[in-house]
Order: sequence, then C-alpha cells, then structure tokens
Amino acid sequence: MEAPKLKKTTGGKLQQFLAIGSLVVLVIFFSIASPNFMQWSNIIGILLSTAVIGILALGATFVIITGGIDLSVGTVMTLSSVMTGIIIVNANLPLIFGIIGGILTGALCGMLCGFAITKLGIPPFVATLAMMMIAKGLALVISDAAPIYFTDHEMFSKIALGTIIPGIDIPNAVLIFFILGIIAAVILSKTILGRFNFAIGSNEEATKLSGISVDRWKIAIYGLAGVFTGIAGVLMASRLNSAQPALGQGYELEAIAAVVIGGTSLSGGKGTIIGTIIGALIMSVLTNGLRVLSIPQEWQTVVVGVVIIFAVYMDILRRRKK
Amino acid sequence: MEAPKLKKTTGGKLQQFLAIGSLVVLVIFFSIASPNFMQWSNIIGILLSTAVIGILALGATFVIITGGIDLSVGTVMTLSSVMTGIIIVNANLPLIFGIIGGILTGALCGMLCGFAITKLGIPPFVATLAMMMIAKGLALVISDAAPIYFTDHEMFSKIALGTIIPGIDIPNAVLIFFILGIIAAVILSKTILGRFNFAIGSNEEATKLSGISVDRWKIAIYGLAGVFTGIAGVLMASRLNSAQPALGQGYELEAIAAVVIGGTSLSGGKGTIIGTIIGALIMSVLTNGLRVLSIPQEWQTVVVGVVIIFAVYMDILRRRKK
Amino acid sequence: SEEESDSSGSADSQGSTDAPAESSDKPYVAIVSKGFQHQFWQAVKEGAEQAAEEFDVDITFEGPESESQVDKQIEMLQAALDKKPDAIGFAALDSQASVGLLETAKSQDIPIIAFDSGVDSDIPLATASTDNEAAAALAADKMAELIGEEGKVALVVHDQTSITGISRRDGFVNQIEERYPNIEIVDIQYGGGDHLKSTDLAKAIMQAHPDLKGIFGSNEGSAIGVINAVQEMNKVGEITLVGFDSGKQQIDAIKNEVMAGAVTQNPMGIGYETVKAAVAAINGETVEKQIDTGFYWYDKENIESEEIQSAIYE
Amino acid sequence: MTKLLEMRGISKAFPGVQALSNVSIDLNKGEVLALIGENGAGKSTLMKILTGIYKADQGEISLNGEKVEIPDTKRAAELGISMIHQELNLMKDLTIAENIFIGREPKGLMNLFIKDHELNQMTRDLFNQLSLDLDPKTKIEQLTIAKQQMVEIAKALSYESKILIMDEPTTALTEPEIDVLFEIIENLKKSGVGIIYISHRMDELKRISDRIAIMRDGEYVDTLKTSETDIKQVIHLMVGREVYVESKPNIQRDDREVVLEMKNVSTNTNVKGVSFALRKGEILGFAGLMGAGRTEVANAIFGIDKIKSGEIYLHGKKVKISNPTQAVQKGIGFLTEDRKHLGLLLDMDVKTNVTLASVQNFQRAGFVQEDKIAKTAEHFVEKLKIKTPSIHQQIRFLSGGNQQKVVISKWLLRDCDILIFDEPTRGIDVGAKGEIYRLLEDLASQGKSIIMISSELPEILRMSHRIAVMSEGRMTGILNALDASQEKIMELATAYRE
Ligand SMILES: Nc1ncnc2c1ncn2[C@@H]1O[C@H](COP(=O)(O)OP(=O)(O)OP(=O)(O)O)[C@@H](O)[C@H]1O
Ligand SMILES: Nc1ncnc2c1ncn2[C@@H]1O[C@H](COP(=O)(O)OP(=O)(O)OP(=O)(O)O)[C@@H](O)[C@H]1O
Ligand SMILES: [Mg+2]
Ligand SMILES: [Mg+2]
Repeated sequence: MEAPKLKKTTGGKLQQFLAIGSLVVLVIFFSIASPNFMQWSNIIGILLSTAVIGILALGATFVIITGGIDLSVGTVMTLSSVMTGIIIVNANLPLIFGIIGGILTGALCGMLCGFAITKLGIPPFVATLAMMMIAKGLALVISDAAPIYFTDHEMFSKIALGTIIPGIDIPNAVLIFFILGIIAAVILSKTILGRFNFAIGSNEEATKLSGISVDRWKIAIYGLAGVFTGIAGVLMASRLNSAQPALGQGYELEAIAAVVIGGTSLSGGKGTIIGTIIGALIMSVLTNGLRVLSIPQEWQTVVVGVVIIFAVYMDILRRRKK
Repeated sequence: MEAPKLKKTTGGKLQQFLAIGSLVVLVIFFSIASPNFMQWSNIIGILLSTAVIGILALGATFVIITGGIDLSVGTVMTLSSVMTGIIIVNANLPLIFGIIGGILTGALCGMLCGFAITKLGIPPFVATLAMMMIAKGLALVISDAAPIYFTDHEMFSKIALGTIIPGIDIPNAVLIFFILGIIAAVILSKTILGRFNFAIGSNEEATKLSGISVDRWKIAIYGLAGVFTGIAGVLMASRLNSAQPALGQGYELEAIAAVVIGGTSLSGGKGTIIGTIIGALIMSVLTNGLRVLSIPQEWQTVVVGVVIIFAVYMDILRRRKK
Repeated sequence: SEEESDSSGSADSQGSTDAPAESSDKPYVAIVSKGFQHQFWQAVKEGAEQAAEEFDVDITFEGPESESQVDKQIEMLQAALDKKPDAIGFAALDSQASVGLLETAKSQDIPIIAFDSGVDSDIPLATASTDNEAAAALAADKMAELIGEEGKVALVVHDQTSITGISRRDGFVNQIEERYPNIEIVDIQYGGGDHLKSTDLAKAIMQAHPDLKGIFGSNEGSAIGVINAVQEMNKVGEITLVGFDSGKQQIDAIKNEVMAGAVTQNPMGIGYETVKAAVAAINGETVEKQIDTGFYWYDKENIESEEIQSAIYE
Repeated sequence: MTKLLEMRGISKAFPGVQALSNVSIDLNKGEVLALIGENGAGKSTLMKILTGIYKADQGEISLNGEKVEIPDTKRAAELGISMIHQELNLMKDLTIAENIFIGREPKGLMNLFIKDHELNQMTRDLFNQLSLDLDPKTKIEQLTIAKQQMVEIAKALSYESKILIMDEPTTALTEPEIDVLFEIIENLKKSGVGIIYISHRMDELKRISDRIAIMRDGEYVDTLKTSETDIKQVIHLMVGREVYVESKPNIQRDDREVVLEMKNVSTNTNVKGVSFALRKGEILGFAGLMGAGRTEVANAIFGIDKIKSGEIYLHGKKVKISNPTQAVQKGIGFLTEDRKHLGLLLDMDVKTNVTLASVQNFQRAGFVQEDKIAKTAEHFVEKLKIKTPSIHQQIRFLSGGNQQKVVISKWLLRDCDILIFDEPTRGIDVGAKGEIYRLLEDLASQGKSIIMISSELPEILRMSHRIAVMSEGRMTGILNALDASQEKIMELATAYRE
C-alpha cells in the first residue's frame, strides 16, 4: 500500500520538490524575458524583499497549522519595531535591549491573542483582528505618530544590511531568514510543540481528550509566532534605519498568502515550512520579475493573481496524480 | 461527541436577541457621552456608512457559511462600480444598463471564484485572493486609473442618496441595505439554496453523499455573494457620485469582521443574516461614536479593537450560560 | 487647549486634538485631512495646533489611512458636521464626491476652509494650498539640470489615483516632456508610500534600467524608498535622486549627498493658515480666497536657511 | 429466478492496497444477506462500490438481471439503492428533518422555497412508522451517537429503496433500539426489499439473516445458509484461525482497595446522584439503555462535564478534576465512544495517534524521538493486529475496526491506573474482540481498574466483575457478575422508563 503512505512520507518531499517546480519555472521565464533579472544584485534584492514577509509567514505557518489565523502580524510587526526604536533611541539603551524588547513585544502580543482565543473563547479571526487594531493604534500612540530614526546608532542598520560572511555579499537579513526557516522547520517537525501543533490542527477535541493541555500549547504557539513577528519588526526597522509607525497593515495578507500558496491548509493539520518559504519566494520573484520587465503596475497585480491560481492548480494536479 | 459539543442547545433566537444587546449598550453609551450622537442626521450617517460594508457582509455570510471565505469582495466591488461608470458615462447608456452591468460584473467574478474553488480545487482563500488582485488591477486598467464622474447623470446619485419615502429623510442606500437584508435572510432560511448552503458548510462530504451536486451549488452561492458585491459597488459609485478605481482593498476584512462578530462561524455551517447586520452596525456605531466623541484617531483603533473583543466575549458568555 | 481634560476621559497624551466641542466655550474647528499617519499630515496637524493655541480655539484633526479612501473621508466629514463645528478645514480626496456634504455645511452656515490641494468648488471661503503640479515641475527642472538634460529617469510615486499622486506625477512628467526632449521617462511605479515596498520597487527599477540617471520619489515614503534603494544597490552618487516633502531621513540624505535635493511644501504653514483663516471666518472677517503657502527646493546648499528650516520637518 | 442484485468479479485497489479482488455476491428479494469479515476485509469498500462512492476497477453489477453502471450516489439512489454508512454522515448543523430529506425537500413557489412545515410532517410520519420518538426540529449536533444512528437508519429507509445496505447499524444501539430495527427489517423483507447487513455482532446473524456471505482479506470466501450453519463455523471461515473464547473466572474483587469512588454526583448533563466505587483490578461494567447517561458519568470523571454536586475520590482522596489534562495526570484514561470526532486525528498517521497521549515519554529536551515512537507503534500494530500497510498510514484510510484498535493502543500505551472504555469493541471483528477481551483481562490482573461501558449485554456479562446499571441518568443497581443475567440488567435499565 505505498501510495497513500507515499503522500505522507517520501511523497511529502517529492511534492514539495515539485512545488519548487513552479518557482523554477518562474525564475527561468524571467531570466529569459529580461537579462537584468538573473543578476546577483537582483537575486539578493529578491531574497532581501522576501525576508520580512517570509519571517512573518514562518510564524503564521504555525498558527495556521493549528487551524487558526493571525491577522495581527502586520501591525504587531510595526509595534515591535517602534518598541525597538523607543528602547534604543528614546531610552538610549544598548542595541541588544532594543532587539529583545522588540521580539518580546511580538511574543507578548502573540500570547495575548492566544489567551483571548483559548481562555475567552474568541475565534482567532476576531481576536487577531482586534489585536491588529490595537497594535496599530499603540504603535502610533507610543511613537507620537512620528518615525523613530536610528541614525545615531550606526550598528543598528547592520543587523539587516550588514554582511557577516566575509567576501560573500549576502545581507544578514537574508541569512537570518534562512536560519529562522531552518529553526522553524526543526521546531515543526522534530519537537513536541510541532507535534502538538499538528495534533491540535488535526482534531483539537481529540487532542484535548488525550490529556494534552491544548490551551497552554496554543498560547505557546501564538507566542512563538509572535517571536517571529517581533524579529521581522526588528529587521524591518533595521533595514529602513527607522521605525515607521504607520507601516504594516496589509502585510498579514501577504504572509498568509505565502503560507497558503506553500500548500498549508487553512483548515489546519497540514503544512510545511519549506512550502511557506517557497510560497514567499514565488510571490517575491513574481513581483520583482514583473517590475524588472517594467510591466505597468495595474497589470502586475492582474498577472500575479492569475499566476497564483495557476501555480496552485499545478500543485493540485501533481498531488492528484499521486 | 455529546459532552464537548453540548454547548449549543436551545436559545438560537434568544442569543441573537442578546447580540443586539451589545449594540444597544454601545448606542446608549454614546448617546449619554455626546449630545451630538443621537441626532437624526448622525443616525442616518451611521446607517449610510453601514450600507456598503453591510451589503458586502450579507454576501460574505453565504460564502462563510459554506466554510469558505471571500477576500475579493472589496476590489470586486470597485470593479463593479468602475464597470457601471464605464457603461453609464463612457458608453453613455441608460442608467439601468450600468446598474445591471455592475451587478453582473460582481456575479461573474463570484462565479469565477466558485469555479476555481470547485472545479480546479483551489482553496477559497487562494482563489479569492487571486480574484482580489485581478479585480484590483482590472479596475485600474479599464478606468485608466482615474475616477469616472457621474456628474452629467444626475439621477445616478439618487440611487444611494435620494429618498423614496416622501417626508421621511431616509436615503435609499439604507432602505436598499435593509431590503437586501430581508431578501438574504429569506434566501438563507427558506430556500433550497440556503438549505444546501448550511448543509455544505456543515458536512460537505455528507451532502455530496446525499446526491447533491455540491459544486454547482457552491458556484451559485459564490455567484450570489457576487451579486451583493455588485450591488454594493453600484451604491458606492452612486454615493460618491463617481467610480473610484483605487478604493475597496481592505473592505473584505471589514465585511468578514462584521459577519464573524455577528456570530457566524468561519468553519462553516452556522450563521445568520440578522447577526451579520448587527455585526456591521456594531462596527459602524463604534467608529462613528468615537469620532463624534473626538477621541484621537490613533486611540480610536485601539478602542475599537478592545470593544470588539469585549462584545464578542459577552456574546460567548451569554451563550455559555444557556 | 491643553488644559482641559475632556469628558470621555481618554486623552491627555495627545495634546490638543482631543478637545471636544461641547465641553468648551471656545470656537471649534473640525479639520478633515487626507491622511493622518504620514509625516506630512502630522506636520500639517502640528501647524494647525500651533494656530489653535495662538488663536485660542479647539480643533480636531483626522483623516483616512490612505488617500484612496474617498468614502471614509466622507464619513469623517459627515461626523464632523454632526459635531456642529464653528468652522471646518477640509482637504478633499475627491471634490466631486464631497459636494453634497459641502452644500449641507453651507446651508448650516458653517464656513469651510480648504487646504492642501484644495476643493474644486466655490463653497470654501478660502484655500490654503500649494500647487502640487508646479512643485513637481520644479523637481523636474532640478532633475534635468542635475543630470545634464539628458538620460533616463524613473518615478516612484506614492499613489496612482489620488490627487497628490497624480498631480505630482503629471507635473513632473509633463515638465520633462515639454522642456527636456533628451530625457526619457522609462518607468513609473507606485509604492503606496510604504517605505519598504518603495525600496524594493526602486531596486527593481534600477535593475531593469542599469543606465538610469535619476529617480524622483513623490513623497516622503517614496523618497526614502529611493534613498534606501541606491544605498542597498551601492549606487550612491551614480544615480541622481530628487525627493519630495521632508523628514529626518530625507534631510540627512540630502546633507550626505545621497539625495540631490527635494521639493517641500510648507505643511506646517498649510495647517497654520487653515486654522487662521477659519478663525477669521468665524469672526466674520473677510479672508483671502487663495492663501499660497508655497513650495521650495532645498538641497545641501540652502538647507540651513531660515526659509527652508521653517518649511521642513524632521 | 433472477436475482435482485448480482455483483460479479469486483476488484478494487487503492494505491498500494488490494482492497477487493474478484468478489461476487448476490441478493434476493425479501432477503437479508449478512456480509461478514474481519476488520479491513473490504466489506465497506464493496458496498461503497455498489452505491457509487467508489468505482470498481473490475467487475460488473446487475439489478434484476440487467447490467447497470453506478457512477455516483445520485444514480444509486435512482436505482433504488440506499446505504446506512458505517461512519455517521450527517450534517450536524441541520435538523433531523432537514438531514433526512436533504435534496428531496417539498418545495413551493417556483420550486425555490422549502415547505418546512410539510418537511417536518413528513419526518414525523416516517418516525411514526418506525416508532421512533424524536423531534424532527432537533439539530443533529444535540443528539447522542445512538440517536444519530437512528436518524441515519430512518434516512436510508425514507428512500423506500429496493436494496438497503446497513453497514454496522447497531454499533451504537442498545437492545430496545435493536429490537425496533429488527422489526423494521422484518417488515421490509415482507415488502420485498433486499437487505445487505454488515455486522460484527455474531449473535445478530442468527436472528435476522437468511444467508451469510463471508469475506477475508479482500477475497470472497463463501456464502452459507444461516439455518444450515453454526456461528462457530462462520467465525472460522472468516478469521481462518481459532479465536479467543475462554471465559474469565468470575473472581470477586470486593476485598481490593477502592481506587475511584463517586458519591452522589450530579451534572448539568444527564447524571443524577450517581454513586459507585471502583476497585483495584476490577472490571466494572456499565450497562443501560441509550441515553442512560453512562457516557456522561465518564465525562464527569474525566473533567469534561462540570460537576454540579457530589464528590469524586481517587485512592480515598477527594479530588476536583476540571479538565482532561488533570484527569490524565491523575492516571485516568478515557476511550471515547465517538472515535472519529473525539478519538482520532484522522489526517495524521498511525504512529502519531498511538503515541498521542504519551508524547511526553517520547521526547528528550523537547525533541520528539521518532525511532522510539516508530518502534512502539510497530509493537502495537503487531500486538493488536492492526491492519495497516505501515505505521505511516493516515488513519483516515484504515477500516473502521482498525481505527478503533488504534485508539485502544493509545490508552494502553499511556499506562493509566484507571481506564474508562466507552464501547471499546465498537465495530471490531470477533477475532479482534477476543484479543481486546484478553487485553482488558490482562490489564485487570495487573491491577488496573477498568470501567467498561458497553451496549452489548453478552459482552458486559462476560467481561465484568460487577455490573453497574443506569437508567435515565440514575444508578439503578450494581450487580455481581455471578448473579447477573440479561433479564436482571434489563429490569434495572428500564427502571425509570415508563
Ligand atoms: N480510501 C481509501 N484509501 C486507501 N485505502 C483504503 C481506503 N478505503 C479503504 N481502504 C483500505 O481497504 C481495505 C478494506 O477496507 P474496508 O473499509 O472496506 O474494510 P471493512 O471490511 O469495512 O472493515 P471494518 O469491519 O473494519 O469496517 C482496508 O485495508 C482499508 O485500509
Ligand atoms: N430526554 C432527553 N432529552 C435530551 N437529551 C437527552 C435526553 N436523555 C439523554 N439526553 C442526552 O443524551 C446523552 C446521554 O445519552 P448517551 O446515549 O450518551 O448515554 P449513554 O448511557 O452513554 O448511552 P450510550 O451507550 O449510547 O453512550 C446526553 O448528552 C444527554 O444530555
Ligand atoms: Mg467497514
Ligand atoms: Mg454513550
């Protein structure tokens, strides 16, 4: 009885291998269509532009696998970067405090969502929508609706844009994204948290009745997603060398889109980190490629829409064949 | 299955009655807090601002009850209003053609989503996300990224802002919203489509096994939601006396929020139209009330977030007591 | 207006914007702007608050989140009317769409002062605005001068459909097309004023056109995106950047010669003049129909001048 | 005479599994054909082919001698074939009436509007015929599994089909409902309906079937006339080996320590002043009719339902258990009766399900020890003879009985002192039942205490040291196994029924 088994075991890998297919096709297409696409600087540009959304999407993957959703990632990211700014610039504390503060802000917001969802019984959509608004408002309130500039803290911009590997021109943000990707993949597939994450998404009631404290794990999962959001916020601030309090809304949809295009099911219980990374890359390759081709912007959105349908459909066809 | 699921027993009707409670509390609070709130013109203003989002939410209710989601309503609404503008202003055809054209545009987009979801097997989130982008791009393309003004078609603005009941100053848009609400409620509770809508959302597999062509009904349901979206587009154009091609993005979240706050479950099978209407009213009363109280704008979003959590929690507590 | 804490009990941190009309005998001016989160609008607000203090009136200031939200702005205007203000300051996202409410205001004898790009109607008693198109044309002239009147340039614009976006784009493009036949506009992209998106977008433009000589960023977010892009692509100095508006990063970039210069309006002046005109209208004084708050080119040379310093904000 | 139905040479392979190979059965008018076989033998698959849910790879189907194609369920219904599925297939948010007549609603005005009044009346009429006492307007989610099963049965009957398939219809039912069902079957036979009846309850076969078709491992074995065979022979053909039949010695455990005691416990659900004590090493059977509240007692112990009044003692100490996590930590395990919704992660694989309740024991520093998990899962697959291609198979693709074995494994692995088994042999074949009985007895002799809720009286009588009988939420008596009998149990079980 290989086949159904194939789906979960070897086939799992095969399938993602094929999902990479869509990505490869896009890359090849754009390389042929424009000589300016396949250049080191552009590749790095694409990766850099994937980093922030990609990291948000990593966190969102955990939440979505529980069968939940997190609409707050965009503005919580903003709140985290503002918090980092306040700690580093306004309070003039060392960078590391700012970084930790930003990440903790994300984690705290995540855990609050988790709390509202589990202990108050608010549906994830509503709880995180509310958090989205709260974080948006708070970011403006605590920053006095003005950007916070890190210009006097030169090291800060190095977090995202410095290069740590000598000789190779890969910005840290890209490295951080891939390292976080690996960490996320390990957490999801090798740890208890990952195991319970899938279990909850697959059948929350049955998981509860197996004696697992679903509430606590869910709060942990939303908190973990918040950590990723916080890191994204710090990177965002570093890359812009400023904390911009009015940014971020709308990023949640892009992050969720990356997750879903990567094959993770919104009804929970199924998903992979590598899929999310590929999903995020598909989105940014597409955006970048169309820009490099100087397609008028209104057509860009149309093309992105069509290609998404197409890519996901290809993926579905392949899986069906199995 | 009995124990954990026993939450829901009687009181379906009672519960909606109580959901109105949150709304009433808000209205009373704002009336006391500001003498400017409880004025005819402000009430009408609130209702008017509920109309468009409310109509989108009516359509979204059907989709959400199937267990799906429609992210495209915002930009499809825009595409519909642009289409109306093109027909009436650019092609100089009679109003009625423009109105029908706008509504058909919505219906067509909805059915395309339904087709992608059922026949191609694309998850609703992805299919409607793609449609969101496609509609957004197309609205800009066909309008040449400029608003289309109905200034030479004086009757057009009467669709939303005229008053059909002599003596009573209620704009048509508000009446249309409530009439559509009644129609939606009747469709949902009294017709075959409504019945199958709940059946699909409740257990799609079992519905299929009962010999019902789920695919066809789903396409019909997305198409119906599209009709509501199209009507919202026409009303929006009429109210602004212009078709604004860049509007709309973000409305999908507001519409879904109204539905979910109204007690419809995103996992499908459960929901009411009256709940959606109340949900939409809660949102717009809140927004308006805070404005009338002159709360600083950044705090407004925070308060809205907190109140949403609170209102939904109250609702949950009440249900639990049952 | 800071001294009074209002009945709703929410507000001290935000200074003067929260003064509710009903709790005070002071005249009340409701300002409905095109935005509120962005630096430009915050600067307008600051100017308005200055004037409010000076003339002892209460104001509120609000605006939608993006310049495409025509309908949200109308709802704000409606709510403002319901608060029975003594005057309204209004920057229309779409004049046509707001005609009805403006007429209501007129019928209630509430004076309207238009600001920013103004309101296309004769109801407002005065308009405190700058000419966006002319300002962008100035940016085009400077760009042309800096790149020797020939070569390829691109635009990163903040909005495809809003008046400010369109008029700055068209002002720039028309000027180039009319005056500088050897300059080619190779790409126009829209980044929504989002710093990060504008950065990625400007990088893609540079990628697509390796021989690009200049980029114009049409507002603060777009300009910063362009600045980030040349820095990340290590092309500082190779590409001439011209910006719009101000803000610390843009000012720094100009001082450091990353950006050649920028055109700024006088947002604080706009806010100030709006409230001032409103107060005059409330007091029954005649007000000047057109209050030109001006725009300025600033670069490394003149940035410290008093005139520029009063127009730019950090 | 032409057969009502003939299935000839049916084969069906799922990727990697040959679920059916060359199976042929036939059915006469007015006959009950029992279809039996071990878990995973292919019974449900064969029937799903007959109702158009699956497409056979090979073979043909004839009705009244005419060859037919059945591409979907709609066609099956048109041909007069309907089926009661093994797994409940109801729309839980809809009412009973809406479920039964879905797709066949009485319509008014332009064929768009549903006449709900008429719909409910139709349902009431149907229920009257079947002497069922349910309100058509009740939502399915408010019904117990047993009642849902009755709705499924009513739904299938409402099609007035010529061929009716019943895939384990009695797993959730107690005697009175079974009596009702069998009466219905007799009536259907009289009106010429052909019935295919799948069950693992061997005692039922003699009562209602005319012939018995036996399958093993996807293959057809034989068809016997019920009147000319004895069950032992049938079982032998079906299992292909001897099954565990040895009956336990009914030793009393009155001298043992009391591990769990309920004193006058009431809940908001359906438990009214229940008291009993469970001793170490004891199997305490819980008997009662459907809705008696046995599951609710278990829910109360396990912290699912809030206790309104009364106390629970564990090892003599008063405890408050407010959620399942605490219950498990205190050494209580609960195998729920609704395995699909409350027992299993259907989309996850066998090994994950088996180890779900004990993951903590398979981790080091938060990392899951996959190899250890795999080894353990392999062990249980072997021990309980779980028919699965591998431990990596998704539970969804296992046959019903094998799914049940996975849930049992989960709790065996957890090593609880007190185990509550709610209908543990639901849908399990005779062979495997024997294995499970042996397991339960082993557990008891190791000193574990077991509450076994079962609706099969013979099972209760055979397994229990003592038998607690409930009626309408009350405990009506606790019998010693030695002097218990079906009659005494039924008497207590109906104590509060009019
Ligand atoms: N959709 C499917 N995909 C893969 N394998 C399947 C599928 N459905 C059934 N099988 C496999 O086919 C075989 C026959 O299953 P079936 O459900 O017909 O057994 P059954 O005789 O009804 O057993 P039980 O008595 O336990 O209900 C089993 O090995 C099962 O795992
Ligand atoms: N008369 C009734 N009206 C409504 N609900 C009832 C009634 N009687 C029982 N119930 C519900 O039925 C359930 C108890 O029945 P259930 O069939 O689970 O009991 P049981 O003794 O465990 O029987 P089973 O052996 O079928 O599990 C509870 O959910 C209870 O609320
Ligand atoms: Mg079966
Ligand atoms: Mg039970």
